[in-house]
Amino acid sequence: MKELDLVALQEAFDRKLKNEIRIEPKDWMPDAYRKTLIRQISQHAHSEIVGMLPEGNWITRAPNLRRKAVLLAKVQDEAGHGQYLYSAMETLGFSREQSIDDLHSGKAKYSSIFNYPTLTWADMGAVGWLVDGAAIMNQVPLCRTSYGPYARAMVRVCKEESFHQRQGYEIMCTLMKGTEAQKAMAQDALNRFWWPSLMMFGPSDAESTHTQQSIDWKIKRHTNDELRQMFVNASVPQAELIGLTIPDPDLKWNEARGEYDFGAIDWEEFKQVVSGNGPCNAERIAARVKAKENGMWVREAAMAHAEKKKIKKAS
Amino acid sequence: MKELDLVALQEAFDRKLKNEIRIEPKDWMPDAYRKTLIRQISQHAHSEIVGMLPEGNWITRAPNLRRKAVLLAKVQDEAGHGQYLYSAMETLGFSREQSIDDLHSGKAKYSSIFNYPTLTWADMGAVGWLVDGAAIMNQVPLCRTSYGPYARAMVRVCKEESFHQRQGYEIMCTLMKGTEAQKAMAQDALNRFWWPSLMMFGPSDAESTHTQQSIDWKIKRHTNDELRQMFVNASVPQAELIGLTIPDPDLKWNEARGEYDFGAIDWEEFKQVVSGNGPCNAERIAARVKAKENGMWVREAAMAHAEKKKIKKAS
Amino acid sequence: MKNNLFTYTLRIADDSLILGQRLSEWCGHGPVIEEDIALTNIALDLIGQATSLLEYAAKVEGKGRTADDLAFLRFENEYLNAQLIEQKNGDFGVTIVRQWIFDTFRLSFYEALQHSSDSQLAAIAEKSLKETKYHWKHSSEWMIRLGDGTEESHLRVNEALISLWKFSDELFFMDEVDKELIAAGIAIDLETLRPAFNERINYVLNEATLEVPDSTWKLNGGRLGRHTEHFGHLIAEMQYMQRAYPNMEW
Amino acid sequence: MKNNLFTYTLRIADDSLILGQRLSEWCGHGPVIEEDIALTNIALDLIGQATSLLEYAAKVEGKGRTADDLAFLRFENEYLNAQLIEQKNGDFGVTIVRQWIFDTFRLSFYEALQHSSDSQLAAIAEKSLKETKYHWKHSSEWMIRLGDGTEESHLRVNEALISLWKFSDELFFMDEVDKELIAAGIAIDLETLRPAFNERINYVLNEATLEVPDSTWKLNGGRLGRHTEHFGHLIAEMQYMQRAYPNMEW
Repeated sequence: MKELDLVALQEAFDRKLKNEIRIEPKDWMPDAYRKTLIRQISQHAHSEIVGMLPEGNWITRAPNLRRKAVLLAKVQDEAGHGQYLYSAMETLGFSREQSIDDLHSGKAKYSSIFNYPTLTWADMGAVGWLVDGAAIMNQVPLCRTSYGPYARAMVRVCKEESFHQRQGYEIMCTLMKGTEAQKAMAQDALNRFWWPSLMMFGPSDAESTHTQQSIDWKIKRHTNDELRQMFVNASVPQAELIGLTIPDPDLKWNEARGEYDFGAIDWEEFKQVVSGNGPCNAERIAARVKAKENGMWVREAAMAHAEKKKIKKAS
Repeated sequence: MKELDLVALQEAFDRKLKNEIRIEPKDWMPDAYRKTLIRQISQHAHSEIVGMLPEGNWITRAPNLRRKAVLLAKVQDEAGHGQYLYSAMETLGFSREQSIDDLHSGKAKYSSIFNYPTLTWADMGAVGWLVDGAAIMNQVPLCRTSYGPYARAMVRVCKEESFHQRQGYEIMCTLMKGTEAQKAMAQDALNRFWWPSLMMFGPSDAESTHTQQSIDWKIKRHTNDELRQMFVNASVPQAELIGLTIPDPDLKWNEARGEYDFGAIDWEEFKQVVSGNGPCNAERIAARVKAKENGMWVREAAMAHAEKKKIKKAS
Repeated sequence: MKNNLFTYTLRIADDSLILGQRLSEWCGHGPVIEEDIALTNIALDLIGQATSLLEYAAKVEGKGRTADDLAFLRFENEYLNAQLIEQKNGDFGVTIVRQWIFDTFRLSFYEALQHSSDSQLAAIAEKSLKETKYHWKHSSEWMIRLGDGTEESHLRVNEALISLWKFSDELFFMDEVDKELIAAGIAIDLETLRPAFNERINYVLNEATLEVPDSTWKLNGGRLGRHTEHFGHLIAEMQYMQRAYPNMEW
Repeated sequence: MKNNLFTYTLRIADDSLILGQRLSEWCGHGPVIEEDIALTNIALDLIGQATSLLEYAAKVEGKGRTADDLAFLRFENEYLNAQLIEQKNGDFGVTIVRQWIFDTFRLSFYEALQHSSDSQLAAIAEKSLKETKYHWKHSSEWMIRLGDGTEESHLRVNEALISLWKFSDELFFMDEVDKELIAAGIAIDLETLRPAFNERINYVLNEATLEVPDSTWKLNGGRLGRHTEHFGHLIAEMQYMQRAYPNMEW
């Protein structure tokens, strides 16, 4: 391709971004833009798939029929989200198969929150309320992201996740209206999930290597710290409303800023969890690898059968 | 070997039997006697080993610490019995390895009672009381069996099993002194284990192919039906004493015989269970085969290490 | 009659409840994402059916128990599902065979039950029939793919079929409970379902290049509350929250 | 002090209880009969230790709870065993590595605790030390056999060691609970046990041709009641009878 053409293409791309016109799969896009999207969308897809595990862990122990059904539906939605997101990623010319292999080898990441264990029923509340809440905070702006297929997938994902977030919060409300044992269970879940939820927004802006470029490309619309602050502002009153205490002694309302100040995040823990040393990293990946290995013969059978059918039809 | 020698050897063997002198591993014995013993001892050893499974199923759910410890000790004893019995069998020139392979292939049998599931805690009572009770009835006479190593193994086995039988009965007593739910649980266990326990003595004398020869050889001392009757006579008053009802409408005291009459056994069920169609046959064998397969690398490692050590010592 | 209707409804409910529970164990561990979605969806339908049926059973019983009480607070031997239902998931082939035998039965069963003279059961059956058609299509397609797929898949699904077929006859179990209700047009005479059941079984097995296993000794007991050894472990897990934290709202 | 002694005793008790529970799962499934006997025997010793310790804890607490109440009727986050203890059995190699790390710790621990100024703890430690010596010998011998056995066994046991080593540091966890009791000569300053622990670890690993894994992020939480995901399932099974049939004698 000639130098001139490239310049023209880049200009057309930049113009679209500027005019908020979506980039579509067949459009020219810079390589780095494509790579960033592949990384981000696949990471997002993996998070949905790995995210089934901590909640899947409580379906068989859900305390009543309604909660069991709601939790099943939620985990099913997550599998669905994984499916659209892999499809969106595939429009960028990267295969689901390869992407999953990268997850299993540790090359691709997923949200670090799923490396924490779900230990009680209240964790189903905390995960829905905080983890889906943080995810929405991240994702609502993505409905306006510059890449069309990703933006459209996010519209659907966000709609379902805000439903999940409400369900999670409702679990917490029910527990806080319950017995002392239930209240303690809810508080304990918040204690364990609060800080990891704040970490979900990624490193602070000062440390974040990708943020500015992603904002320029209109892949991201807010910085990590902006989103984190929005999340804190939204969550603290929700906790207070039902009598939960945020496990942060430094948390207080800053009248001047009109926002909450909050304590320092333990970035060493974040780093360790992201790099594979969290409480459940090994188990999560092992579970996914096992699912893949145990399913190998099933996928082979499906392919072999489809092949046989095709031959039969042709003859 | 000359005809004359054989006759002399047979006479010596017969004389020992007549004078209640034990046959020992190095003594001459008829082939059929050896084969019968191998079959019987290995069947008995397999029963101990397979018998660990239905009780092992409840150790993790034992209702209190004492019962958990007692049940662990019992299952450990069973493994020990398996071990002595395999050793007794090996004195007859048949390997444990081969014998276990015969179990796994279905060629060798084990007590059909272990093909019934243990469904509640009360089954730990019923199994101890009835199954170990029936085993003792069968085995006490075997302490005087004509083959020395077998007789000596049985002395130890019987001592421990009568302890197990008392523990099982004590579980039933405790349940029958308990709540309605506990009494119902005990009665339900008796209902399920009564008839299979009667079947433990094997086919009726009319149908039994091996009994007479075994009695002549002083391997067995009583016929199947004699032992079964003794068991009924012993168990019925034990049940009555604690308020349990034997699930047999035809059961009644026969004043003339001085024994209990009891109903007809469902020999079709017996035949089906012995031939592999009981509720748990497939599972029991599968569990043992899996233990063997999963343990293969461990046994290989132990052998390889022993070999290395030997070489090191020699050098 | 009220007692019989209670028992009858529980038997149907427990099949849905326990199979829903078993399928839930697959969540996040399926062979492809599409099957994580499909199996979870079937579980969801079954838990939904169980809920309607247990609500009705609770109402019929009239002792103030709720659907949740019935689902989570019975003893082992008060659950009345067929033994097939509670068998462990095994590999995907075992899960599919278990599902398919059950779906095939359920299809005929709900087709009949939607005409029950008991309007509640009829309504539940009508709604469930729609779901069951989808379940049956799904499990049948997999039977065919696995049976007529690779050599390995054929062997595996055939082995699963052999190990589970002995539980199939129990689906047709009837006793005094059914008798009176059949006379009243409420319950289904299960014997009348055999031709349609056999036809569907044979059709799919034929496509799958599989055969009905030699029928051996038939197992049963589930409808009377007698289960297999796996069942107690399933219950311990399922009941944990209600047992450890009694009398609370969730 | 009473509260601290209660907590301290529970932490010791729960290690024995939960490991005994895990080993019980092996019953009838061991690689050779001799190991069925050995693992069951160790489980039995551990349940015995747990019983003595929980009886003492119950007495110290003085609220009328029994050892069984403590064993079977606490919530998940009231169990104070180290997370190592509750890890799943895995293959025989995982079970042995878990056991061996724990036995090595316990050996030094009981050696020290037998001189505790608390005569009950000292007596339990003295008795348990005899058992632990046997357990450690057993697990160490297997470490050596598996490490210096075949290529496969070396790989497997090494993998188990890597996956479990991250839990080893928690065995040395101390907090406010220990502080006051150490000052009173009741509890052991676990830091003083490290040299003997390390020496034994290194000795056996050397014989086993294995190495101490690179130390990574250390996990903990068990001593404060924070466990791993497996734990809830273990508890659901262990507590089943006491939860489903409350307040009964067995």
